[in-house]
Amino acid sequence: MVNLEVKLKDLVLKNPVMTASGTFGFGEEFADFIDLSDLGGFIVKGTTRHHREGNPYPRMAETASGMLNAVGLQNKGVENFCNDIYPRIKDYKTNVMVNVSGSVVGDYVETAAMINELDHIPGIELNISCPNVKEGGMAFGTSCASAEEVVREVRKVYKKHLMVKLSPNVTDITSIAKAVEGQGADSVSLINTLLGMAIDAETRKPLLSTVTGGLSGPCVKPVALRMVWQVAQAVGIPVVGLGGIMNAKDAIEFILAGATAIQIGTANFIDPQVSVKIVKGIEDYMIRHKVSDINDLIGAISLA
Amino acid sequence: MVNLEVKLKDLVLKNPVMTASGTFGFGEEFADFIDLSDLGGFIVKGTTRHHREGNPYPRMAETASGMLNAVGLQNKGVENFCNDIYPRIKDYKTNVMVNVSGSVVGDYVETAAMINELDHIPGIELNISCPNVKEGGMAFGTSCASAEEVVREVRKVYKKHLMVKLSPNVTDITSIAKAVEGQGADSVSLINTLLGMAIDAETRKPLLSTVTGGLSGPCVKPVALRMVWQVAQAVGIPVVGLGGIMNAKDAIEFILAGATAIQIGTANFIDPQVSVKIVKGIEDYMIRHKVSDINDLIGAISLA
Amino acid sequence: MKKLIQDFELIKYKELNCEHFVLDIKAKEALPEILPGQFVNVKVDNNSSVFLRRPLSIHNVDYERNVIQLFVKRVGEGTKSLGELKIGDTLSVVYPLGNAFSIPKNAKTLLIGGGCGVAPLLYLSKFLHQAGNEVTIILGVRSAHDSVSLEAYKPYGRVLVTTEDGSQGEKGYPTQHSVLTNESFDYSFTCGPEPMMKAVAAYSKANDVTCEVSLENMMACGFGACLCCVTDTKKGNKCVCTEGPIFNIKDLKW
Amino acid sequence: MKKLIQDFELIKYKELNCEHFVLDIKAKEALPEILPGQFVNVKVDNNSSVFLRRPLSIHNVDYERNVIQLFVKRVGEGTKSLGELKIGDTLSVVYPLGNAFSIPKNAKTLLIGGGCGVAPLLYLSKFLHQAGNEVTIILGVRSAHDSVSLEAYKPYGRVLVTTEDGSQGEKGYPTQHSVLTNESFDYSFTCGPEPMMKAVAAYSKANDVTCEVSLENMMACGFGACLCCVTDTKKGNKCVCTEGPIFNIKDLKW
Ligand SMILES: Cc1cc2nc3c(=O)[nH]c(=O)nc-3n(C[C@H](O)[C@H](O)[C@H](O)COP(=O)(O)OP(=O)(O)OC[C@H]3O[C@@H](n4cnc5c(N)ncnc54)[C@H](O)[C@@H]3O)c2cc1C
Ligand SMILES: Cc1cc2nc3c(=O)[nH]c(=O)nc-3n(C[C@H](O)[C@H](O)[C@H](O)COP(=O)(O)OP(=O)(O)OC[C@H]3O[C@@H](n4cnc5c(N)ncnc54)[C@H](O)[C@@H]3O)c2cc1C
Ligand SMILES: Cc1cc2nc3c(=O)[nH]c(=O)nc-3n(C[C@H](O)[C@H](O)[C@H](O)COP(=O)(O)O)c2cc1C
Ligand SMILES: Cc1cc2nc3c(=O)[nH]c(=O)nc-3n(C[C@H](O)[C@H](O)[C@H](O)COP(=O)(O)O)c2cc1C
Ligand code: FES
Ligand code: FES
Repeated sequence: MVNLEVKLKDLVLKNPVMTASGTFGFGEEFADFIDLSDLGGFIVKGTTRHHREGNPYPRMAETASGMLNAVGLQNKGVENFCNDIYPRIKDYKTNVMVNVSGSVVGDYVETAAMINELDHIPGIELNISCPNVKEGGMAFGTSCASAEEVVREVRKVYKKHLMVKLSPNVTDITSIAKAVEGQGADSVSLINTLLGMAIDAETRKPLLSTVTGGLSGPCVKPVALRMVWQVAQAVGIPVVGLGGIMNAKDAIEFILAGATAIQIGTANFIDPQVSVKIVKGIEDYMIRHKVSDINDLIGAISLA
Repeated sequence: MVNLEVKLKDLVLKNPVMTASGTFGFGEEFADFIDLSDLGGFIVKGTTRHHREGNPYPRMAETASGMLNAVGLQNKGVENFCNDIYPRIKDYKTNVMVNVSGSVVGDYVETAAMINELDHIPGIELNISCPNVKEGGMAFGTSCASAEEVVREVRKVYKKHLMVKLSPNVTDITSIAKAVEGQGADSVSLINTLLGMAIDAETRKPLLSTVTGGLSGPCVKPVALRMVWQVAQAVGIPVVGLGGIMNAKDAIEFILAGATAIQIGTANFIDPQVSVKIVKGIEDYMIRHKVSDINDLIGAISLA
Repeated sequence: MKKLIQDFELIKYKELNCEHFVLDIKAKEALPEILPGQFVNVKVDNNSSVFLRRPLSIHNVDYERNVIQLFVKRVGEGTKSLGELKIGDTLSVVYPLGNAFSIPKNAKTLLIGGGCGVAPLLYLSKFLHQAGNEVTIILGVRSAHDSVSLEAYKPYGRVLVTTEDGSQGEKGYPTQHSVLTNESFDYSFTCGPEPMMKAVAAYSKANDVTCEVSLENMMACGFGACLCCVTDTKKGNKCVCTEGPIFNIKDLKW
Repeated sequence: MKKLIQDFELIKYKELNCEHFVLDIKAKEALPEILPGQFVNVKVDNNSSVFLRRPLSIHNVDYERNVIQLFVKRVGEGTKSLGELKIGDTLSVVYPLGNAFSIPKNAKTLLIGGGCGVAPLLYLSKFLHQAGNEVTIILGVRSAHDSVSLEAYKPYGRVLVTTEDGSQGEKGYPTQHSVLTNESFDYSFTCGPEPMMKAVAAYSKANDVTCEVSLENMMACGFGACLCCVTDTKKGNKCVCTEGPIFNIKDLKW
């Protein structure tokens, strides 16, 4: 038997495979397809202080090996999460984390504080990188000063695992990673979506109601992998890698580049069972390559 | 008959279709496949002050809907270009431009000055965005101050059309575009490649000798289109759009987003005739949509 | 209803006209319960420019043979490539997705379909017929040449046709058919181009007919995970893939 | 030589063993002159994860029927999908690419191929034979089961086989064949796995045999436009697609 268990600081994952926020609903949507307890963890939809209707239709466009989305953090707000959703999902035998978003620092702080009270939520993922909201969102993740501020304030009220999700739409992602590490982040996850756009040549209209949106899927994988590799070398906290992972081979590449855990996003839409297939595929890879502990693969890229 | 002629300031292109540096050799490589005079123009390989061997093998990796390259500006230097290559290609009946690269400002200036003397070269494309060289290259294109410096110095010695090629690996590409416009650039072209990486999970080795390399092809199109749209709104000089254009539909999208001309890069490898097919396809589109002048399509995205 | 992901085998391909074709796909296992109005989300493996699955209504179900029928209109790369599959090819299918049409009892029901909007109406007419309803189906097409497979509907009700060029049935759009003025109905069900559905909705409102429509939308997942497919309703944004695709027009802002 | 981009039709598919297959592809027009060692660059349309063309050596040419033969080894998605093409399918081909093997006259020539490295050697042996050379061909495979199409070579020379398990011909690698010690040659030509080619090069150097090898490399364009495919030679970086794929070992750093 191979060991798949990894640790994000004190947070134990039975295996390195998590699913990405906004692509996995509240987990329940996948309960028909997989046993959620087979996952290392999953991250629920972006949750904000108050109810948000999200952006108008159309919110999605297909692109070469990927998609653009402009959902815009549609959610019923953190109170609804705590009262209605949490009771339904709290007993899944895996790490259920909440993706926390906001447009002002106070919102992040209040949301995080409320989630801090939920016993069965071992951590939050602070989303300072959403490209689909007018105010805040990505702006926090594109300058060190604002990234520092929001992490510092949230850290004051949030006592459990604080993962910070970074934006790829920056000149130097390592400086942002170091900035949030400096304010007490327990781990960083990357990448969120790349800012992109699509136009329908026939109608001359943008394909998204918001004109620009977030690009995800295998098309972004080379950029994601590069950033994970750069950040893993720059920070001391664990790195969670994502962006275009479609299969176990992709997942292994992120781990070799330095990711302690990985997240599956867009791939869930195409194959709702892909996350558990990837757990199995990583195990097969380890057996084939005679690696008994997954931790031996983390950052094990061979640069000789 | 529809009018396909566009102008980049004083530079007249018989149609908006150019081919991108590094993907079109010196044009000659395509002479078997197409009549080069059917193009609006083409941009020869990155040329530097001195001979460069480029990076070691392997230099290329395929990715989802794209490729990574790490050629690293292999070229015989500007003197060789002026003496050996220029005489062979100067009489093509199209705009032959030279992509000028360097690692220090002085190299850019000397190279530009030498090309300034070549009568049949109506312009240069200043490459401040190459991710594949250790010193200089992309670094110039990722901060306003260094972008300004190199453009200012080159502008002093280069009297013809000065196009500046921007890097997409930045937080805010509009600020760089405005900076180079301020120093006298006649046009900007974007995007150069996104910095990416690929690993072979089986061998654990990076697929490129340089570990990271430049991502191109349809996978980058949504990012390129977004940046072209942003820059076209931010600057007054013409914008030349590129990144993942594979067909006339893609080309039209860039024009609608605000590009006065477009460049075809990676697509040339898959179909060496694609550039002239795109000229024809744009014409067909205009006839079908009853647009008599291509200039009416520039920036004509409908945001209502 | 439990959703499944399964491989189906293409066992029959029928070209209807230059635009439409019907695929018969067969599962290895017994099919789960499938309701009229539900859809499948299929993976297109034979085209490199198609990334996401493609949603298609369930046109008919044959429980005995484990066969689902899909009625497809070629509109872009994905649907074109589905039409190029060979018999024996495998198709990955996520299903059954979405809610269903309501099935009244012993009522006068009107089904109006245009273009590939006829897709869910065949299976629906079967259910309506079984529940003892009087079923009238109006299928609108461009010309006689496009009106196809009418026979399939006949066991379940009266089939009327409108053609834009008058080459078969009445001339005009399906919503202009004389039966709408000459008779009265309790329920209407429609699927097809939005302008047509809106015309059916307007007619239904004016005549106090309960009306359900099948909406389309850009979908990434098809089962409620991505929130990409919302439509703006009187109760806020609703997911077309889970809270639809069938909507009662009283909930829409139409 | 003028390069072309043309559509070919797949007219024959022959499975050789679980790893290798041969494709016969036919052009509508007359073929241009093609030299031994040159290659084609084919587009793989039936697989969404393949973006670039795939380079393949020209295995044989039939000018009368406008047919080119390709000998392919399944290694990844692209070659796998080429093996799934159906008769009648279209293949876009850029060709003829690269330089060619030298053709000496009236000399003793030795051809050594391993795995899919045999691909260019059939067409080469034809040319060598026609130029009056004495031709010896050693094909190295894993076991008898993999040794295929030997008949094709026989009209042009003596065919020897080595198998790793000794199930046919001599046991061992092709570079261990006894003919290398028992006879002497003027020219050697080789294609296959790099370790094998290096062994042939070492043998050739030691015995003063002029040696040419066919190199592989990652290629984006195949015709000199991208500079992705360089190999490090004594004269600096050379493009394998235009200055190769055939190199005289005296120019390599081997
Ligand atoms: C619940 C549901 C049921 C459907 N049932 C059927 C059916 O039974 N038969 C059938 O032929 N079609 C049906 N459709 C529509 C079908 O899904 C689209 O035609 C198909 O996805 C287009 O894919 P493509 O690759 O061929 O075209 P693309 O190249 O993706 O698109 C071509 C054009 O169609 C538009 N388009 C693409 N997908 C959709 C969509 N989902 N909604 C609205 N516009 C779209 C695009 O914007 C573009 O303008 C249904 C859609 C939904 C949401
Ligand atoms: C000039 C030339 C002639 C060739 N002739 C033949 C031939 O006649 N028959 C034949 O079967 N093959 C030939 N090859 C090799 C063939 O091009 C590759 O096997 C093929 O491109 C692999 O594609 P794939 O999609 O199947 O594998 P991929 O999934 O792309 O790759 C599978 C593995 O093969 C490696 N690989 C892929 N392409 C190349 C390449 N071009 N060079 C070296 N390694 C590579 C990859 O790194 C990877 O490890 C030739 C290559 C060149 C450059
Ligand atoms: C439809 C959709 C919705 C998303 N919503 C969120 C979100 O609410 N919060 C967040 O941090 N990331 C969100 N993301 C980003 C993903 O979590 C992930 O970072 C990104 O898609 C890259 O990974 P992938 O290529 O594997 O999908 C969303 C992505 C998609 C496609
Ligand atoms: C193999 C290769 C070599 C390139 N060399 C150069 C170069 O020398 N100078 C330059 O400015 N851009 C170079 N580029 C970038 C392209 O010109 C272009 O900006 C980029 O590939 C995006 O366009 P595309 O997606 O259409 O290829 C190169 C790209 C490739 C793929
Ligand atoms: S398509 Fe994903 S929620 Fe409806
Ligand atoms: S493959 Fe492009 S130069 Fe050789």
